Amino acid sequence: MTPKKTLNYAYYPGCSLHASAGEYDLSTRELFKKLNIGLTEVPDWFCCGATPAHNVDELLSLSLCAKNLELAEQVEGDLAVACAACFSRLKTTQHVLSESDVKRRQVEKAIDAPVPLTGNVKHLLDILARDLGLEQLEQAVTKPLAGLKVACYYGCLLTRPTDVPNLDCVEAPTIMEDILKAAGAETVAWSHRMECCGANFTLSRPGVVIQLSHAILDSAKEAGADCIMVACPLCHGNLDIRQKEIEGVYNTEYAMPVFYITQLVGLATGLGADKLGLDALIVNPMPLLKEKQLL
Amino acid sequence: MLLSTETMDVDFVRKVEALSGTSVRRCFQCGKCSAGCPMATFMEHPPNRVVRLLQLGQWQRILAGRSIWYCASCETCSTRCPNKVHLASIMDALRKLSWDAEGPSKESYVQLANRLFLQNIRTYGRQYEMRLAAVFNVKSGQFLKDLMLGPKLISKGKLKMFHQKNKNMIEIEKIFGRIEEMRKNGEAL
Amino acid sequence: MHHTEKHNFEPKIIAFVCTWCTYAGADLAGTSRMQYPANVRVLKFPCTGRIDPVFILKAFQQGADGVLVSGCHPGDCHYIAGNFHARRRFAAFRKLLEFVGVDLGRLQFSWVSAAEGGKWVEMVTDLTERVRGMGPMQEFRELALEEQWSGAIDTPELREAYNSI
Amino acid sequence: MSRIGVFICHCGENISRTVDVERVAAQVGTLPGVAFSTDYKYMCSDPGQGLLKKAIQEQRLSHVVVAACSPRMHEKTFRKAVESAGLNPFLCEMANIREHCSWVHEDREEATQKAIEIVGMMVERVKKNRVLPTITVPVTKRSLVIGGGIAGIQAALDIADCGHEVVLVEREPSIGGHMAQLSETFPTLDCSQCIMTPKMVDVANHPKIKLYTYAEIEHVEGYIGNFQVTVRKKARSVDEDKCTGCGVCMTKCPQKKIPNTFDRNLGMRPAIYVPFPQAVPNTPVIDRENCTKFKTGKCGVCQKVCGPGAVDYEQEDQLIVEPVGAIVVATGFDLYSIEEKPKGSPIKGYGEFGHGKIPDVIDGMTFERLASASGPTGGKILRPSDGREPKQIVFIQCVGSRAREKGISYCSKICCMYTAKHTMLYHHKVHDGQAYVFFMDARTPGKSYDEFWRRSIEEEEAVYIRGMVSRLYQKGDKIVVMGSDIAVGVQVEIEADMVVLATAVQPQKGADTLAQKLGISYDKYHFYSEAHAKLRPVECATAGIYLAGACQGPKDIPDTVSQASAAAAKVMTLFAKDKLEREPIVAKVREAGCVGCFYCRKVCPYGAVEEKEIRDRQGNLIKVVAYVNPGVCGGCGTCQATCPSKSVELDGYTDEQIVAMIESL
Repeated sequence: MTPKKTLNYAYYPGCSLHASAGEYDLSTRELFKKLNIGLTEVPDWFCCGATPAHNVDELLSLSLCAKNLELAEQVEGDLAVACAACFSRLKTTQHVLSESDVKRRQVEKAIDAPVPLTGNVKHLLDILARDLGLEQLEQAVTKPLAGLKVACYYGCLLTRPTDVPNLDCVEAPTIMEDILKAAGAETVAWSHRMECCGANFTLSRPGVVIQLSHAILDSAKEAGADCIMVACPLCHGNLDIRQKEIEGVYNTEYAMPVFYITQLVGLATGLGADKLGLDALIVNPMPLLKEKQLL
Repeated sequence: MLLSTETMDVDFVRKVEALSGTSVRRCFQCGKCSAGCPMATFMEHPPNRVVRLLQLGQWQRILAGRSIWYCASCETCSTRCPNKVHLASIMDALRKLSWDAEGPSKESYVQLANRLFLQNIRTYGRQYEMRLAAVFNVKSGQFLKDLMLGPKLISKGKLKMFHQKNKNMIEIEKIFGRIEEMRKNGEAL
Repeated sequence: MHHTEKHNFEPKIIAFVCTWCTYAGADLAGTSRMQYPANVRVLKFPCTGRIDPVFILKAFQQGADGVLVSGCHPGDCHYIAGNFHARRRFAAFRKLLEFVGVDLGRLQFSWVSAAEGGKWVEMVTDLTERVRGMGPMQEFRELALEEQWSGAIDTPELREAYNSI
Repeated sequence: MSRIGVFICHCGENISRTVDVERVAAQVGTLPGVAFSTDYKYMCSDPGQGLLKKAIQEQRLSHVVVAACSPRMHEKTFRKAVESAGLNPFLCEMANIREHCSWVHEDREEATQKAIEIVGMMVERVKKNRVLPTITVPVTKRSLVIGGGIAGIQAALDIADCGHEVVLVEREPSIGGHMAQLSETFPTLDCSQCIMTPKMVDVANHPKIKLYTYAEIEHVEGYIGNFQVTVRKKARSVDEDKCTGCGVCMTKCPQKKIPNTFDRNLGMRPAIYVPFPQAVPNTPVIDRENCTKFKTGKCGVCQKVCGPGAVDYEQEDQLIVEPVGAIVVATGFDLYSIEEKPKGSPIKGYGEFGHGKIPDVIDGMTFERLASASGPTGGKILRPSDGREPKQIVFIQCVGSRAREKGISYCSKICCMYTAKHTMLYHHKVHDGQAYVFFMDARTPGKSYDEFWRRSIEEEEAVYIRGMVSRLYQKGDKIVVMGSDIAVGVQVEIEADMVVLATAVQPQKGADTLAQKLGISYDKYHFYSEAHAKLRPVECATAGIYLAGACQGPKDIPDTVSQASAAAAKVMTLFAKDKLEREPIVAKVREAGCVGCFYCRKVCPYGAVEEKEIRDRQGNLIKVVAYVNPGVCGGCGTCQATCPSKSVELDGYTDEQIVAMIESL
């Protein structure tokens, strides 16, 4: 199934996809290959600074992102970003620097180059739902995820704040649900899809993470979801890697697999478990996938 | 609290406004930020009170506490503020100014994690999670923290034993250097 | 208590004001018995929108050393929007005047409401002092002569050329 | 040659203390054209005016300058005096040597010199003054009232009771407006319908009121005293003269599942309907969009059952031209909704409150319908989702209002009070229920208002929480309210059965298009602008058009009724004269010079500039020039300063007059 138009992107994986979220990177590359979308990794990209940088040093954060935007100019095509935090930082940088001349001049001095403010920065969701289009996506689906009840988790940074990422409605986004519906899955309505998981504190204050992520897992379970789907390695880290720990603290059991969007869409397009890095998930998804006859 | 032109530090407020690009005076204390803040229960001053203290020029009271370090940067406050006060940016500015004032806060773990994160960028260009976690545990004296997670993550290939070094490392060092230079010359806050 | 000292140069200031705000503001300065230099002569207009920039030129030509234009605050115009038109017009006019070489220090635009007697006094005093420091306005008096010269069609050649157009 | 008389006033000692009045009189007397000059102790006094009149007649004066106080003080006085002496009043000018001279200077020499110059300036000016005839326009003593809510009804009744004919135009099928929807009203808790419906009936029965319902303003032409208004009377499909209001058509209509907008969609109505039982007129209308007959051509039940044969499917819109002299605009308000707004809209909805998709999150007006004895629940407070009685109810104030993020910065003024009322009504009806109110500040200025609010807390046991709500979400059959109490500094979570939002007051939909038809101005929210915020609060800057009620800004009922009566009084003031006199300070076009660029029309704040065709004797068009309608011109003179060919002139402030003043200096 080839898309009518050829799509090619510069690709900014971000640090996590080269480490703890390797399966997100793998499944992204495999899915895009399958969908005939070109991805060329930006050479020698840097860390975007993520939350810790803008937390204490906005100028540094803006400069790091600006440098990455400049590096991305070398590769043709819009910039595709997988990680919600990187996406948020790059978009914020463009927004802040186009609003403030003072800050733009400071950043240009820091990176010793003009900042490209007009280049399109796109999250994978945007590429799948809009550039490729839901219709094309639906056509690429060979193994619909029938019967799988998914809780789509947006977290904080994909849509907030107003007018910055402009990915979807800040309070009631549907882009993840739209994609999953195209992949044949069922999505559940649940209350905590945009509540914070506390990613910033995963290292320093794991207690915070456990409390916040517990509420999210609880809400997904209450809504009758079989699994959660995310589009951010940090959310994934908290909901998947720490799930066992949370179960222990609250004396409960979720056994709620947490997939990356590319893994679920990949499954629907017929990619195998090995190409999606399903074995790298901490909460074992195999029983669920077998039960739903998706593998 | 004694209020006078001497005890209200307006200059500090102006600095916050310059850094954050948002007005502090505009806040009319509706409390919507505090209502939706996922971290409010961890803070001694809920978000609206942080702004209120700032309006009164009482920055010492803010910086001495934990509140700013317990902000998760989730942007819920900024998104829902009826008055377009970008509170998340104010929080960023306050943390920056706290560091400039040698960090008088009670909260040290979050600050430590932030410091190590930035050091990692300066040294390696990218994050190196294994080292970040290990050094954090050593420095914070929590040697056994998350010990149970380690082997599992390594077996799943999630913690790389070797870091990826960036070929353009000189560039990163230059950016850090130029920013320091600009600050020294008073060209940036 | 106001200036009893005598100066070598007493500038002539002409003020073009609207009747609803600034004229009333000047009246209020009077009823409040505020004091200010006697150099200003006030010309009343219905609205700043009525003030043609030509009047300003004319004033300078007639020997004014400083000109003040003042009306209602933007948004408060008695005639809905006259002062907005005036503001646009004078913004362009200032540039023109600057281009011609008039020191813009001699020309002041401002908004004085009917409640701002104090502001009126302050403004008149400041402008008078400032213009006093700048000395008499010379440029336009010469211009007046020039204009008369170019205006007259007093030679047969000129008359012929004029008629042929 | 002019014979100018100059009269210098001492104003007791107010002028003469610092100004040497005799010297001024002597000096000015030598000016060319001055035939007479004198000074007198009190020019404005009876003897002073007598002196003036005597001098005019004895000295055969052609113009007069009175040097005294500010013209804002006594210009009218002296012009009247001059007129009574047989001169045109506009040949008299005042030189202000008090406020602008004697009171603000101490130095006698300086002040005297300045006074001489001021008087000299006015002498030069007055020489150029022309005789200006007073402009009179006839007045059509009928008035149009747009909008049949409480504001329009009040204004119409007041004007009609004064004996003048009123044309009342209402967009909906019945008059009554929002007030007819309310349950009880603050601060007295009297039943809204009980006080409203008699007034509606009065309108219907008033011999001087011509009522058009289900009608809109199509077109407005003319100016003060002489408007021509075209009214579009939409096809009702029921002949008002034949219909007896028996209601059989409504009971027999097979299509009964149309949401009743009057009941905020809580109940259903048939396709042929009256909005509510007390409607005036009590003539049904066919909702053509939802009627089976109009959609498919099959049905026609209502026509068959109608005894008098009033149902008429062929009826068409009618255009009616009404000549009126004054217009009262009373189009009222609309409620903001939290629903998602179209992309690019300056007003945004509330995604955090569910974009209006949570069924038991309702707005204040819906609560009014629930609480109304004639409402869809018969006055019982029941949840729209399952019809159960809510035991925990949360009210949230300032939804949309004071929220610049959502596109509205203003306070809607009435919500604090009606929410307090709602908590009371709730407590009266659900004794074991608990009401919570999230608020920022309670704004209760008004007679007995604050006491009313306090009563809702102290006696009716509403729990007021100072803080806002971040988010609402459905959890089972409850609505989770995530709020905060900033006094305590804690987050507050309430699992509510029902949530009532005090949504913002906005101008009526289409307020801007109506304003454009009328030529009146409006603010960025589309509230209509009054001529002066303090001193002319019910008049538009466009002469002959008056404002009443919430179309000008959020208002409660007492304020609305007061303003409506005030607007009516303004109309009656206008109608008190047969002809309208106005100051002749108006712009005139010199047609020979006008090139028809119409820059003047672009800058005219009053829309007074019209096109005029100049034709030769054969009737061939020579050119189109500007014409300033003297009835509409406000006299600001912006056109004159703008005109590139100097072909328009403002009487009383001509270039000649002003240049003469400048040249005198």
